[in-house]
Amino acid sequence: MSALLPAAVLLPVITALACLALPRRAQPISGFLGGLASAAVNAAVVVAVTSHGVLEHHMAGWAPPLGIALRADGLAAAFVGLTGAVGFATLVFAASAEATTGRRTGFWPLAMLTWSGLMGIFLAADLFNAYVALEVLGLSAVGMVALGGRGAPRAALRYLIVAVVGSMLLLTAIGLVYAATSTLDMDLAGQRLTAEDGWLPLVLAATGMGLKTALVPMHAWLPPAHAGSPPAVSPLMSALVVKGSFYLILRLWLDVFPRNDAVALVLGVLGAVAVIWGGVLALAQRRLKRIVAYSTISQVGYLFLAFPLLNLPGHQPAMVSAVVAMALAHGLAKAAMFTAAGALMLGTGTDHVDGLVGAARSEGVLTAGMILSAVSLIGLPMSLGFTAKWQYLEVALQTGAWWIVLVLLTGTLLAAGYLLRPLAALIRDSDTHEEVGQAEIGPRPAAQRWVPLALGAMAVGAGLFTTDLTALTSIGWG
Amino acid sequence: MMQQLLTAVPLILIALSAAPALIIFMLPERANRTRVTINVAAAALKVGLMAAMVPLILRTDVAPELRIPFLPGTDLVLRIDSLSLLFTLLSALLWLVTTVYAIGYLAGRPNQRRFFGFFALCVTATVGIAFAGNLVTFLVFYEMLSLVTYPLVAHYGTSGALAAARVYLFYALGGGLLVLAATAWLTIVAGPVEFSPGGAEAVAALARDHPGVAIAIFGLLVAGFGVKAALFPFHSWLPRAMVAPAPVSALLHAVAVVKAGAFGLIRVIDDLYGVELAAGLGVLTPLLVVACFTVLYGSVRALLQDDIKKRLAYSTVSQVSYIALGLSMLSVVATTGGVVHLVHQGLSKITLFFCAGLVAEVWGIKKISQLDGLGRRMPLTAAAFTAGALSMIGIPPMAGFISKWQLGAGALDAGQPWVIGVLIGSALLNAAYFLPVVVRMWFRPPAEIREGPVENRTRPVLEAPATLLWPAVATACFAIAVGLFAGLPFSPLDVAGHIAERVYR
Amino acid sequence: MSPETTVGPLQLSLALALIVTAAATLYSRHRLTGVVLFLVFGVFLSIYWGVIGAPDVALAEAVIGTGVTGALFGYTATVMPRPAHDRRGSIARTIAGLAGGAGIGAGLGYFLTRAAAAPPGGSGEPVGLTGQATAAVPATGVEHPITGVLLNLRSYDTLMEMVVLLSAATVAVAFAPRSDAGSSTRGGAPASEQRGPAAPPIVRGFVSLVAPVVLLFAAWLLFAGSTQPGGAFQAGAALAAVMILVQTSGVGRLRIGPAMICLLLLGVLAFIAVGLGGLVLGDAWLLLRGEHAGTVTIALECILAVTIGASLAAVFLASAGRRR
Amino acid sequence: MIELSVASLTLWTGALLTGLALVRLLTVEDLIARLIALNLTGGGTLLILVGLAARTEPVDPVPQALALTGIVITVAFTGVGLILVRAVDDDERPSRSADGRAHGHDEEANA
Repeated sequence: MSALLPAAVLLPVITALACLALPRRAQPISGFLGGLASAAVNAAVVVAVTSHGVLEHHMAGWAPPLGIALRADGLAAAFVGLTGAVGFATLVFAASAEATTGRRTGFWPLAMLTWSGLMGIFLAADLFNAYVALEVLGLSAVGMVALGGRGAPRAALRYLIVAVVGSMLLLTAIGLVYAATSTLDMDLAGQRLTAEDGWLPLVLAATGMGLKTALVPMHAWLPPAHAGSPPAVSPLMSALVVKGSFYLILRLWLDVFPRNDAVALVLGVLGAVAVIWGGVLALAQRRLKRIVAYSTISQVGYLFLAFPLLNLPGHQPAMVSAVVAMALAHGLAKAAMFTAAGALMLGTGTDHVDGLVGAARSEGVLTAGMILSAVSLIGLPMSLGFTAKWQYLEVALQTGAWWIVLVLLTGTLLAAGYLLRPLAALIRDSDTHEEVGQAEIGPRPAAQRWVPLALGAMAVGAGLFTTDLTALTSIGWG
Repeated sequence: MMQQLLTAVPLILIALSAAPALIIFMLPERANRTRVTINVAAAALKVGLMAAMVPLILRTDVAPELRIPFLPGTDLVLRIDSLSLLFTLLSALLWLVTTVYAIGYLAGRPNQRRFFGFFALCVTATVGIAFAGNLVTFLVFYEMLSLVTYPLVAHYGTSGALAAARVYLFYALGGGLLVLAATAWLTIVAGPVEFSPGGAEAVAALARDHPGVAIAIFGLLVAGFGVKAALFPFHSWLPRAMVAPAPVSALLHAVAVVKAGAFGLIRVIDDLYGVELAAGLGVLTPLLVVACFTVLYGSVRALLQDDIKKRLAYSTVSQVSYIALGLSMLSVVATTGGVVHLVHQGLSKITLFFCAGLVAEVWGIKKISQLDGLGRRMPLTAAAFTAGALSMIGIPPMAGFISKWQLGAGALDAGQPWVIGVLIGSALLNAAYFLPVVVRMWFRPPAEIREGPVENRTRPVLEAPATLLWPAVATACFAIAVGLFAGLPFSPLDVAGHIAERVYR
Repeated sequence: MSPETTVGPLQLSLALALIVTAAATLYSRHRLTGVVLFLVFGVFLSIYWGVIGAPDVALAEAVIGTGVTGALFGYTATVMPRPAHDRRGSIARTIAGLAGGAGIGAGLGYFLTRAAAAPPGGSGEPVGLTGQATAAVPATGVEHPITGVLLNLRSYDTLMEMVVLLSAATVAVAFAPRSDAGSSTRGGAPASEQRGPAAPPIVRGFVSLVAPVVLLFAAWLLFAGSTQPGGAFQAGAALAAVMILVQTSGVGRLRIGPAMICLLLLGVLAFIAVGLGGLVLGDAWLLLRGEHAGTVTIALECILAVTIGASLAAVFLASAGRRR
Repeated sequence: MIELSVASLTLWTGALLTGLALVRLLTVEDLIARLIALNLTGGGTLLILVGLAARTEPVDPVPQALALTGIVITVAFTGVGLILVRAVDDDERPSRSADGRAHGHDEEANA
């Protein structure tokens, strides 16, 4: 059963190899089939974890600390499930038209390599192996961003530099942990690492991963990269790639590094600033994809806002399920919003908000997808975003962290603010005496209309399965 | 077997209003005929089913309940008790009537699919609010109502409509956030709390241990629901939202949205805290003061408006506060008055909005000054408007009189005679802004009105298209009937009395 | 590098040389001087690795870190000789930059040495996994511990590292000069123009003389890897060096065609096949024990070397190939 | 001679190198100079890694393997970086020579 884990990492690589060998016309078919198989393996991993508990596979038969182990507990299974769902949906969207994958060939192999990198991170139980998987993710993500339009290579280069500096900080932290505990396995390192040895690697790793997850002071690189990349790449970037580095710092925080109140507070405060500042910046944007990109910065703020609450031992299990619910909700909803934005951009030729006026009339299904994803991003009831915010609120109120409650509420209003602008434009009828002309949208292929709706519906529907998600997340610990 | 059937009933009723919405969204824009049949059939079926439930619920006191696991620790609870029955019956009946009215009103206009789809979703939310068994479920449908009514308010798509809709959405979301914070706080300090007549013990225990927290939570809840109930500081979205089409103003701002806020207040005061406990905590008197102020303030602002719909909107602001007024007095009679006013105000106000829509649609009249001599041109509409206005003022035997009488008696019973002064004052103000309109309609020579946008309509043998006229007349008759036959069993007054007794068990 | 061996004059001077050349490279005026100084820095770094007792890393730094990277930088800098349009870089800015850099470096160094000084758990047991690793190496069918670790104990790391290279190669294929992109059929610069001006005869002669020698050296590096420093990565990089020499000197002409793409795929495919074999025969992915472990490892190294060479050459062609 | 073990000398050199290169990386405009600074940071980090982790007489093979992997990954990133530098240059070069609106173009490129 545990042999599933390496398969989950290597199957996307095999698909990437197949796509690389085929000419551009044939790549969508092989990519789609490979994506389907990988999604099936992901689902199998999730089912296996729910039924058998923690899975562990010793690569090459060597047990840690010498060899490398792959481990899947509840936390990892949740993210594996997210990657399966969002990854497969985005590949279906990408298969709908060649225009969605940028003007150069190379989307399909790079997308599958990104998928493999993500699996490598989520299932890693070895520190250095997580670093190498992070590099796989980083490099293929840079490659995908570079496939975009005119400004894309420059944005990709900036992203590359950020990715490398972040990874080097992580590498230094890994060196320190190895020096202190002479092991690279996360659990063993966690048992042996003492508090006075642990603070420096924690600071370095947190800074590195904060950089790669675009935490506020280090967020400038994200909007050009996510908004500039092709329509099929943006959802992968915002929904999944950003989660890879966040997952890593969360895993290190829970398993390896001892409790540290100062770093927890700093991350929490930066998260709070990110929620507000990201929201304000998103309000100022006029282009749909940039609004959604800045919304990622704001939503990532929510994820880091959880660290001060994660730091309290009593509330850790509840808070972890809250963070996982928030990450999954953002993943599903953001993928829905970006695919819808991409489809609208391909239809109307522009992603300026005024260019979308009255699009709701001809593209009802697409508008419904955007509305559902907005419901989850804002955190309105029934959606997974709401139940995640509810769990945040509960722990924050129990521990008397009033500033977190305030940030959560203001964040909701800000999200409503910046998401209302594009939605209002969609509903607006321009046949009145308005100066802006009616947007005539070229006919969209079925996949481009139904994928955003499916993802949005999942983001809202998943709210009903919050108790199951909490049960899944607590497998293996907590 | 009976038990399974009963637990399924709430779900069936919600599905009955949600299913048409999904079907309508699937249908293409031009499928008018099928859309009309689906709407009317679903509405009629629902009214029938609710009517059948009435004796079952009231007599055997069984409360069908459905639990769905939702959040760790708290579930989604759908339960039908007598209060939810009253509110659902009202909304089902008025949904049927308004659907007929909307079909006539929007005939030949664009975006009907979107309108009727969200219209049905809005009613689903209202039914959900009525059946909610705990605060979390209530909040879920409360926020859904805010979201679903946004496209209805912004239906015409003009920049003015969008601006009004944006203001409405932010007020509603703000209210929702207050309720969210309060619910989370309450769940933590008092555990998952369910509505139970006369107040929940956990809340009573909380009020004993740390009253400060209980008061703070009460304040947040009342503020959150006060936004939709248009209590004084949070009322300004209501007049601005009059830019919506007439059926939207009629159903939403006379029945669904405003009543959701009032219904929330009833649940919090009667079924969560319990009136005695709330009085003990001393939170009722400030609410009473705010309610009284809103009653007077609404009436005064209504007096100054020349636009028909704006005047009706401010009248709604003041009338809904009657319900809050009734709730915040420690007496069975007052609570009955508050609860029954929920129904009476709904019936009367929807008649007035229908007439306003009729007048605007047939003669293009938007201002009160243009209403001279309407009696001669549109006798039935004028008669319906007069019935609604009299009920608002509270002249016997109309419905309004019954509820105001109850409130007056309740004020005496609760030992707060000054409230009667407020009631009389507001009755006079109501008369001041409604009677001139009635007088203008019946006793003034018809003013010559340049042919408004009406000339493209063939001069109907009746004064207005049937689908618009009969709903208005029907609701007017309901308002009269409810007033006349208030004494009968199963009348709204009787049901309200039944509810009030169980609150003071 | 045992704690007792104190720093001799050689290590100290090398360390100083490293810092000085690094500063010079960073704050050089023109791209070319920057690249050349970078090469000098690479040489010093390779020697330093060798001196402190890490021969494998020294070899890798020399061939990959300095050789191939140097070639990439060198060629790109010459193709785009636009001078670094930094503001003429007043002395004050340079000093400030150096001071800032040294300050941060010193702070980092202070904390790191403090963290490293405290022996773990205070107990006497040796730091790190040296004991366990050397004990386990015989079972891997390879004598040299580094190769044992790379291709058996932590072979999964190496597999993922090959995926990183594959990713780089995919980007290279995506950005290959139009006419070369094997899989895309769009027209582009005619093939002949690709060759570019032929290098002077002296260079062509030298290259055609040196190429086979370097190939031989690469093969030796590969096979030496099982007993002494060497291995697939160093051999692959040497292979790439040969390809780059052949391409730039005009002796042969390489392009990212179906043949090269096939080479790119081979390495990772073989590695996964070995992994699957380990699962089928043994009970864990990448399991490689028993008497034939050594031969399988060597065979795998050969394929890996070819793929690494092809990947680095592809990256060179995509970044340095003449476009217009 | 100052009493300094080889490991801590490696550590100090690595730390100084990383510090210098990081500051330059964040300040320099030219893309190739940035990639060079990136490489130097990589070298510095690997020095730190080996300096920290390898303090036994026969140098601990595991950190050496990690350093080797680090070098290969750095070259992969540098290669992709240079490909992108070339792509950026192609994007901006034709427009500059075509009608000289490179300036306007630059704003749009990094807007």
